[in-house]
Amino acid sequence: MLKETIEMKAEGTRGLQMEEPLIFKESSKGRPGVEPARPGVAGPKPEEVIPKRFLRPPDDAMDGFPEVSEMETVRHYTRLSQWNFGIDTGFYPLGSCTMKYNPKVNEEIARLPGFTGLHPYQPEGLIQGALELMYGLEGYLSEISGMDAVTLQPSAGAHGELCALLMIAEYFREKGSPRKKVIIPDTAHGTNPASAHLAGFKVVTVKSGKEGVLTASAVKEVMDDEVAALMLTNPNTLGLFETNIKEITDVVHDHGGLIFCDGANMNALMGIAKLGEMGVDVVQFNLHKTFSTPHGGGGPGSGPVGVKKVLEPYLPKPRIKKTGEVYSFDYLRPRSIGRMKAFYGNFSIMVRAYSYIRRMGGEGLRKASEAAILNANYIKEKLKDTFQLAFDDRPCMHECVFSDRLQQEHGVTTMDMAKRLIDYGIHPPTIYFPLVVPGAIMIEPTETESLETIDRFIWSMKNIAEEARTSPELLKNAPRNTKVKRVDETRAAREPVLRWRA
Amino acid sequence: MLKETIEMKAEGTRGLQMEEPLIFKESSKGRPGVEPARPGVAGPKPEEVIPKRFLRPPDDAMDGFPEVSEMETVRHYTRLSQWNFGIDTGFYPLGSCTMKYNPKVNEEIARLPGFTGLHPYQPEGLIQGALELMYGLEGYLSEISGMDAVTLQPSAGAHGELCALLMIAEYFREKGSPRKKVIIPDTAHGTNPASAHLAGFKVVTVKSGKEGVLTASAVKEVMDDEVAALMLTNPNTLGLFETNIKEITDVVHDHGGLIFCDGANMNALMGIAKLGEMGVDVVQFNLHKTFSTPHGGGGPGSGPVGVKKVLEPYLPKPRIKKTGEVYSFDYLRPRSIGRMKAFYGNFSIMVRAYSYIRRMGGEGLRKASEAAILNANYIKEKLKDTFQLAFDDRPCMHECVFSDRLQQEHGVTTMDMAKRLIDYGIHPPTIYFPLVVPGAIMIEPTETESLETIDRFIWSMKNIAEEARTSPELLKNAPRNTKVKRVDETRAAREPVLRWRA
Amino acid sequence: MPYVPHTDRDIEEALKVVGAESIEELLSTVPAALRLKKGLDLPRGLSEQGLKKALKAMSSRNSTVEDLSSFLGAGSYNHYIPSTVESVISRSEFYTAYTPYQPEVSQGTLQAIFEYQTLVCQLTGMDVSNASLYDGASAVAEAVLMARRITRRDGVLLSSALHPEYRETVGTYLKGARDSVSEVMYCTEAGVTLPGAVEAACTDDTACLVVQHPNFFGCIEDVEELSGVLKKKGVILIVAVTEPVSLALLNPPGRLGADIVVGENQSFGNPLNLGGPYLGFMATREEYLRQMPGRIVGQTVDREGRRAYCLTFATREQHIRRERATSNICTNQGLCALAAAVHLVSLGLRGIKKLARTNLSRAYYLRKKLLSIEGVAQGFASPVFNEFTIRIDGDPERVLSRLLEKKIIGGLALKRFYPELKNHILVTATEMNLPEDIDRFAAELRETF
Amino acid sequence: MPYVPHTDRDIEEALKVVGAESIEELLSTVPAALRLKKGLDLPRGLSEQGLKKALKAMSSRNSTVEDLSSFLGAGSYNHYIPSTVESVISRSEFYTAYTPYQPEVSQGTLQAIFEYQTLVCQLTGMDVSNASLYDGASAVAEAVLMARRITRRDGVLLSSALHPEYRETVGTYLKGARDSVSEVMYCTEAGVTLPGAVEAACTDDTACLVVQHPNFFGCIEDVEELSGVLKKKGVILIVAVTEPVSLALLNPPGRLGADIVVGENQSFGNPLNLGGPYLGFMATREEYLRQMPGRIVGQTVDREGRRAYCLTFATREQHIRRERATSNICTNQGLCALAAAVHLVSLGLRGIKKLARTNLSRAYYLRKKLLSIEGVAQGFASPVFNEFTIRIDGDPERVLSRLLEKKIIGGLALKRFYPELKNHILVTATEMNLPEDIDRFAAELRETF
Ligand SMILES: Cc1ncc(COP(=O)(O)O)c(C=O)c1O
Ligand SMILES: Cc1ncc(COP(=O)(O)O)c(C=O)c1O
Repeated sequence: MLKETIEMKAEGTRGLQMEEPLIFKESSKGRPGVEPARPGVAGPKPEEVIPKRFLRPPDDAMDGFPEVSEMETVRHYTRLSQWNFGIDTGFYPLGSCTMKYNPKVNEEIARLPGFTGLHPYQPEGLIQGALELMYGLEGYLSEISGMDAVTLQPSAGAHGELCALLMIAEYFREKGSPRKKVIIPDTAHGTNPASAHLAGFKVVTVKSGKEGVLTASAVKEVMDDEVAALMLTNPNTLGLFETNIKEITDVVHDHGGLIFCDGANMNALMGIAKLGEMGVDVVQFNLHKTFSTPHGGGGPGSGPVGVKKVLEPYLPKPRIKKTGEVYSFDYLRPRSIGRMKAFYGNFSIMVRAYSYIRRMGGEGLRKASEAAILNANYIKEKLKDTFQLAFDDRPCMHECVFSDRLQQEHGVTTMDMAKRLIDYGIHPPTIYFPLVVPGAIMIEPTETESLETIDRFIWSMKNIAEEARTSPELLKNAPRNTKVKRVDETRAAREPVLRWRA
Repeated sequence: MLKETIEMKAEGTRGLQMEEPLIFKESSKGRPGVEPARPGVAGPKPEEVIPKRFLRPPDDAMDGFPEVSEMETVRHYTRLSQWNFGIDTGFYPLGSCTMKYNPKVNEEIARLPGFTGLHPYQPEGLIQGALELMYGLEGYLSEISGMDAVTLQPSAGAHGELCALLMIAEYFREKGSPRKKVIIPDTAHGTNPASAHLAGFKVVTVKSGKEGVLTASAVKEVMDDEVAALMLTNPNTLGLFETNIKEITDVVHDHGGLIFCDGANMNALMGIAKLGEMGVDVVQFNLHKTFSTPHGGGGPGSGPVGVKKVLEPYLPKPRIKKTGEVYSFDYLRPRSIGRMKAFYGNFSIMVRAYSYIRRMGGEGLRKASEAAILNANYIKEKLKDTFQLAFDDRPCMHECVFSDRLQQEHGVTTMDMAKRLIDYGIHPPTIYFPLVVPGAIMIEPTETESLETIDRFIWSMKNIAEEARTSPELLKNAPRNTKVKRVDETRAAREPVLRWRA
Repeated sequence: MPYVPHTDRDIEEALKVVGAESIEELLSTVPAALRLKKGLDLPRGLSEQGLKKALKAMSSRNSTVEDLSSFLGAGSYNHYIPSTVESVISRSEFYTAYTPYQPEVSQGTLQAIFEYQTLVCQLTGMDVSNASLYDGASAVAEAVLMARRITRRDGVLLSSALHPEYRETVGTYLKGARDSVSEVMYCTEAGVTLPGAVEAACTDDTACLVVQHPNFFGCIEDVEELSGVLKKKGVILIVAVTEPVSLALLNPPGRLGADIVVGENQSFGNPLNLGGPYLGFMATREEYLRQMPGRIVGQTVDREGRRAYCLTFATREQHIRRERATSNICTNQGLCALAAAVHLVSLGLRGIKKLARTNLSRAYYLRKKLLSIEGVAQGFASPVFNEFTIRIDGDPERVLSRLLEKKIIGGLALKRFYPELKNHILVTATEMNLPEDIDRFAAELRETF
Repeated sequence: MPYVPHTDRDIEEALKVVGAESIEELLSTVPAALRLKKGLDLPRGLSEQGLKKALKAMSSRNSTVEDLSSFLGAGSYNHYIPSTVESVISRSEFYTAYTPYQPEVSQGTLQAIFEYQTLVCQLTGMDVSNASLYDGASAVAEAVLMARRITRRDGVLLSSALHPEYRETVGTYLKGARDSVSEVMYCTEAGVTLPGAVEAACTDDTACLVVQHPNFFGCIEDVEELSGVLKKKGVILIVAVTEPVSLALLNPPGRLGADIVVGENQSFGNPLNLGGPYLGFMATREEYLRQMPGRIVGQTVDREGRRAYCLTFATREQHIRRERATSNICTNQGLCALAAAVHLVSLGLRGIKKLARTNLSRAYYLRKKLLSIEGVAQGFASPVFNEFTIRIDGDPERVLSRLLEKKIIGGLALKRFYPELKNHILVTATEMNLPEDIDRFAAELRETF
């Protein structure tokens, strides 16, 4: 009866965290799970209608497909969940990721049957509410960013980047003068060059200036008529507003190039400034950052793209059209780049973002950006004597970046400090990004955190800096209260075990 | 800015369990939560229509009523939840409580707007579905128990007991010969005598025999014409079927007395035997045990009462009536005891129980009882050489009871072993009940646990018995991985702190 | 079988262990004559999909307060429940746990109840609260029993403006002592309980008076004056509250001399659910603590001195004291109390006050609109919170069914409970009754005349 | 403001700390000319109650597949989702976490993905799987790019029985190399991709063939034979699966010679949601692992030797390799993959096979019923799984709108994507199409002629 696979150990719990094997190891032959409905019709058996060689053998165990009871399923995942840290668990200042509160009401709304139960090929007359929502969201995003038109199709930020670059490529191709290069600052997120490459461009890197921002002259140096676009991020990944943006976009436009802005950092700008007024031609939004939709442990997100008129013809199809009071899909878009995926995008994520915007209103969005900026500056101010600021001390936008320079003399790295922070009940910031800052510690508090929480974070960071001086082994051995101790990532790559095998 | 109340400690986590103060200590003056809708009408201010002396002073802080943000609320309760052990966390063999799997689908069904959004005073024509469900559930419970009629009104088991006893009292009063006494076995649950007392009866205790079950002769000894009823539990709290039940009920009936059965242990009987055929006149059901509705950390439950014809006139009102295809409430019940509460009972719990029965069907219910019995016997068999069985070794029904006799020689008690079990990731069984067993360990596995889980439990129990011999301090110091160590319950009663004060 | 994990092989192996040939053999202690010969006569089991479909269909044979425009209250209130509530109470660590008997693995439930108890004290202005009782009606019955224990007197006075079903419940609980219960008639003019009438009704054997506040007609009672009358006679004042949202606005009963404050907390966090599960609350003065029924959570420490919580004062309870317990209650309404606490915390101080003001504003706005209709007159003269009575020319049932045709539930005809109030309708407005719904109600009511 | 906890006092104190008079002052790095002078032109913020009401109203301006009787499939399938799924994915530890960059506090997500990867391998018969891609269409595009990297060839062959929107997506991804993509026409008789036609289309520069299985017409392709043809030419066989329920029944592509199996896993655990979020899956042979795009979770140990999981092979990814990465994907469809895994685990081996059989049975039953109607003929001759085509006398649009009047969505008129199939309708039946719905569909369709 006893399965050897069950580890019998006294240490069943760690806190209330249970040990839990792989689901495949909990399997028991013949054990029923949630059994589906019976056919209930006089239909054939598979063997009667499909040639045998197309079928799995009748008793095929599917390489050890699990067989567990409904309760075992629920317990398995409940226990797994308890090894995780989410926004609802505690402070999550993961820079660039905008880990703000995910409103519960949005989760309820996204689960309304009138939204979840829609097939993408239903006649348009049956999805007027959904189309209205999408049309409305496009309009709101246009207004927030100052762009002329928006597509909701891309599935995430990087997908939106790719979409934008494909449009840019098409724009030049259609003009009869295809361009080969894209300029990207060294501070850019990795998806930027990857997307550029995927869209067929050669990446030209431009260095950000000593102040942590791009200069028009640096851009001028690499700008030429081969350059299709400059991909910038504003505020950039150092949390700094690209002060010279107007001059920079002028340089690029003067050469007939276009400006793509990575909109992942829009949380700093809502109601404060519009990218469209800075010369940006195309931008992607991360609804799963700025607009409060949850990250889901790695998606799903949604990466709408906003464009100026000049790029509008190239937007993916279908577009959403309003004629009188009736909404419909418009497929007659001959200059469109086509589609980035099947159907229309991550609709249920749009529902959440739409709900968020409706709940906040214009004034609320501005207040959110303001509070996000205030929180980041507060952290910067209180930690700048303890940690080395990545760049000169100037007001930052929604996030701030430090390095581990001051701690390195004690043999302590950013990684150690990040792991130690876990022992304080706080999720580590983004680390080692942007790449231009050695040992970067990138802190984005977001507006939904109270000053009390932020004070606790500051206190923790200072304490850790002190520990780095006095007892660095505490940091080296961190984290110490988690389900597992520091994980051997090198071994994972060196001796790959990427699946369970029976 | 820093609140003194925030404890600054490096040990923010224990596993991923966060420290979390009382919500009142997280409060910050003026901080908005989830703000309700504005009046939106030209209605008056309170001061304009209500005399001032009836009102709180305008700036009344309500003795420190909390002021926290929405996210703080969510985090607070998320963290609290992580200090708890539920069925979804692990094995929960709490004897007498039938901690079986609470099906997720029932939770979904109970939350359907068509069930939650019904006002109790809506016209009956608007709640036909709900009435149909209640009527159906009454019928199912009658069939399962072999009773003639069922009321769904009582809120829990004890409420059902009280309801039953009030009916019994009324029955004798109406007959013109009120009776004063109720016989209760020494193994009975505490609610039995408490309910009897509340209904105005004097409790006469009868000892269960050496075999752990009642004998007709013992009952005969205390039975007389003053006795309104015998309250028995079948299977009783030792997990044993009251083998002599037929003879016992005959004795009571011969004196004109009635038989109440505590139906909390119905999980052993579904499809196996009907109380109605054993001479039982009235029984309460615990929907939150047998019928899979969750316990909610202490309710809500539901305690329907089933009766034989003789008691039917006394059932609480309203009853549910079906006339043709139309359902309605019947308030014209002149002999009814009245009502046990406002409205009709814990409807959303009934929805879950109804769903459970519909999902299982008659055959499923029997299989469930069979598996519950099999699991309990399996445990009894495998542990009987390690722990002292409470009574002679005979097949048990859905639970089995041991004592700590064999462990006491090492100075180890049931309490110690129960707490140690927590370190093994298992919820302790019911302990020190039934009172007739010194150091009772009452184990009810239920049918939803797999033999693998039960084997792990058995292994743990044996290991603990071994530890009791070899390293009793492990048990004395248990539990060691939980949020808090062993809690000082004596101090709680001696120096009562029953609320937070500003 | 759904939910039963046993494979045939499992059953075989287990039977081998217990030394039985069959499960039937394990049932040897059940006399053969009692063992069922045939299966239960129940509908065949459904797949999960089939079940959900069937129950959805059943639920759609109801019309909800969202499908309609409902102005019903009378002890069950339609309030907006913030989404935080569902997200908390659907955490299985909360809802699949038992009563927190093992404090080391129940600190979540325990701290939450401790906070709930505090919130109840803050609302009511009392010293201590229990963890919950079944509902408002049974809570009143328990309060009456408690008062009888405290005073060692028998007589129970109920204001007739106490919810009729609450009075009926008290009657049931006191079935064996029915002569000890009597009622104090409300003032037909003001719709409140008159101190004079109470004074007159008190005898030397009077244990307590129960008055609802705001009462069943929505009227605000003069708790302070009633308390003055009772104090002199050593009679316990029990204040019952069915609409606790009012407590954010009204001077709390604890500050006005109440000895026990009980009631229904459904308004916070708990949907209408056709009347249940709801949750009774009970709060009292420190001195009466040991007579209070129900679970109580206390703060203490663990072995290492950490703050910790556990159930306490168990010596009042059935599992220790058996027939000498203060009550038989065991399972109570834990999760409902959690829902109430989450709702209250979500609202916070500002929120709950705003909520109360919105309720009052809407109710008064509605009242004014209705009273401007010819054929509609004021029921009672006293100030109210969010419900009130109107008196109409003609049969309320007729008027209400006319309104129902327009998908409006216009309130509760009081003659159901008060034969003498044959033209009265009890009308409630909360934040869920939007201004446009209120206007439509008034317009349609006008039409019916 | 909703969700912003800052009180006025907080803002004051924070400004004092940062040494600014106002927030405006903090914005000094934003050139004045760029700072907005007036507020955003957006609707005024709503209370939570108001929001929910407004969005509920909006959602009710849609008709769902539950309100209607829908026989649509075509890459998006209406399956019953067990309640376990929602209960797991609504646990905030899962859904409010980021991509698991910090393995020590993400073991839950990581083990769940590791298990998901295994489940995908078990379904497809392949060696390794990634953690998810955006959707089936973009997964095919990624697979095509991967094949081009593996073979260092350019040519891409798409079966024209591959989902039209998938083909379009490939076209978009390969916009810059549009000449390298060509299509292999399906067999107009059998509705499948003919090995002969594939062989003829292959050139020395052909990198891969993409074939859908069952294909867009529901027909089962002969993967083994196609593989035989391609192996000889060193061409990568990409099998796309839009209805992975079929994989419980059909011999998995991995056993038939497929090199990459991609597709859409929406069928497991993810509602229709008007087309998203869904989740692309990708599985391949061990040897191609390093060319596979997307996140991959691997098993390893922690410092004390405990089993542990982490993201691995990051050197393929954008954040390390930047423009030399295998893909730009970052955020993928984590929670959708979790939902799929929970659904698969809930079904288990028996369950998934039963589910597949129920689908097939219902589809064939429906097909037989429809084909018995005069005016309805079989679209293609090949065996199918749960969808199939019919050819009707007359205009499909007219027939479908007649059915719609009866609240039936009878399928998808194929001329939308295949002008040559102007009388064809693609019809799907799953376990959600109950026998009585099927009978009604057939009866109503008969009526339209
Ligand atoms: C600055 C920046 N750009 C782009 C991305 C990519 O967005 P996504 O993960 O949604 O593809 C991210 C997300 O990490 C980001 O931080
Ligand atoms: C045997 C028995 N009887 C009665 C009860 C009381 O039921 P409830 O808690 O629902 O009031 C219980 C519950 O613990 C019990 O185990």
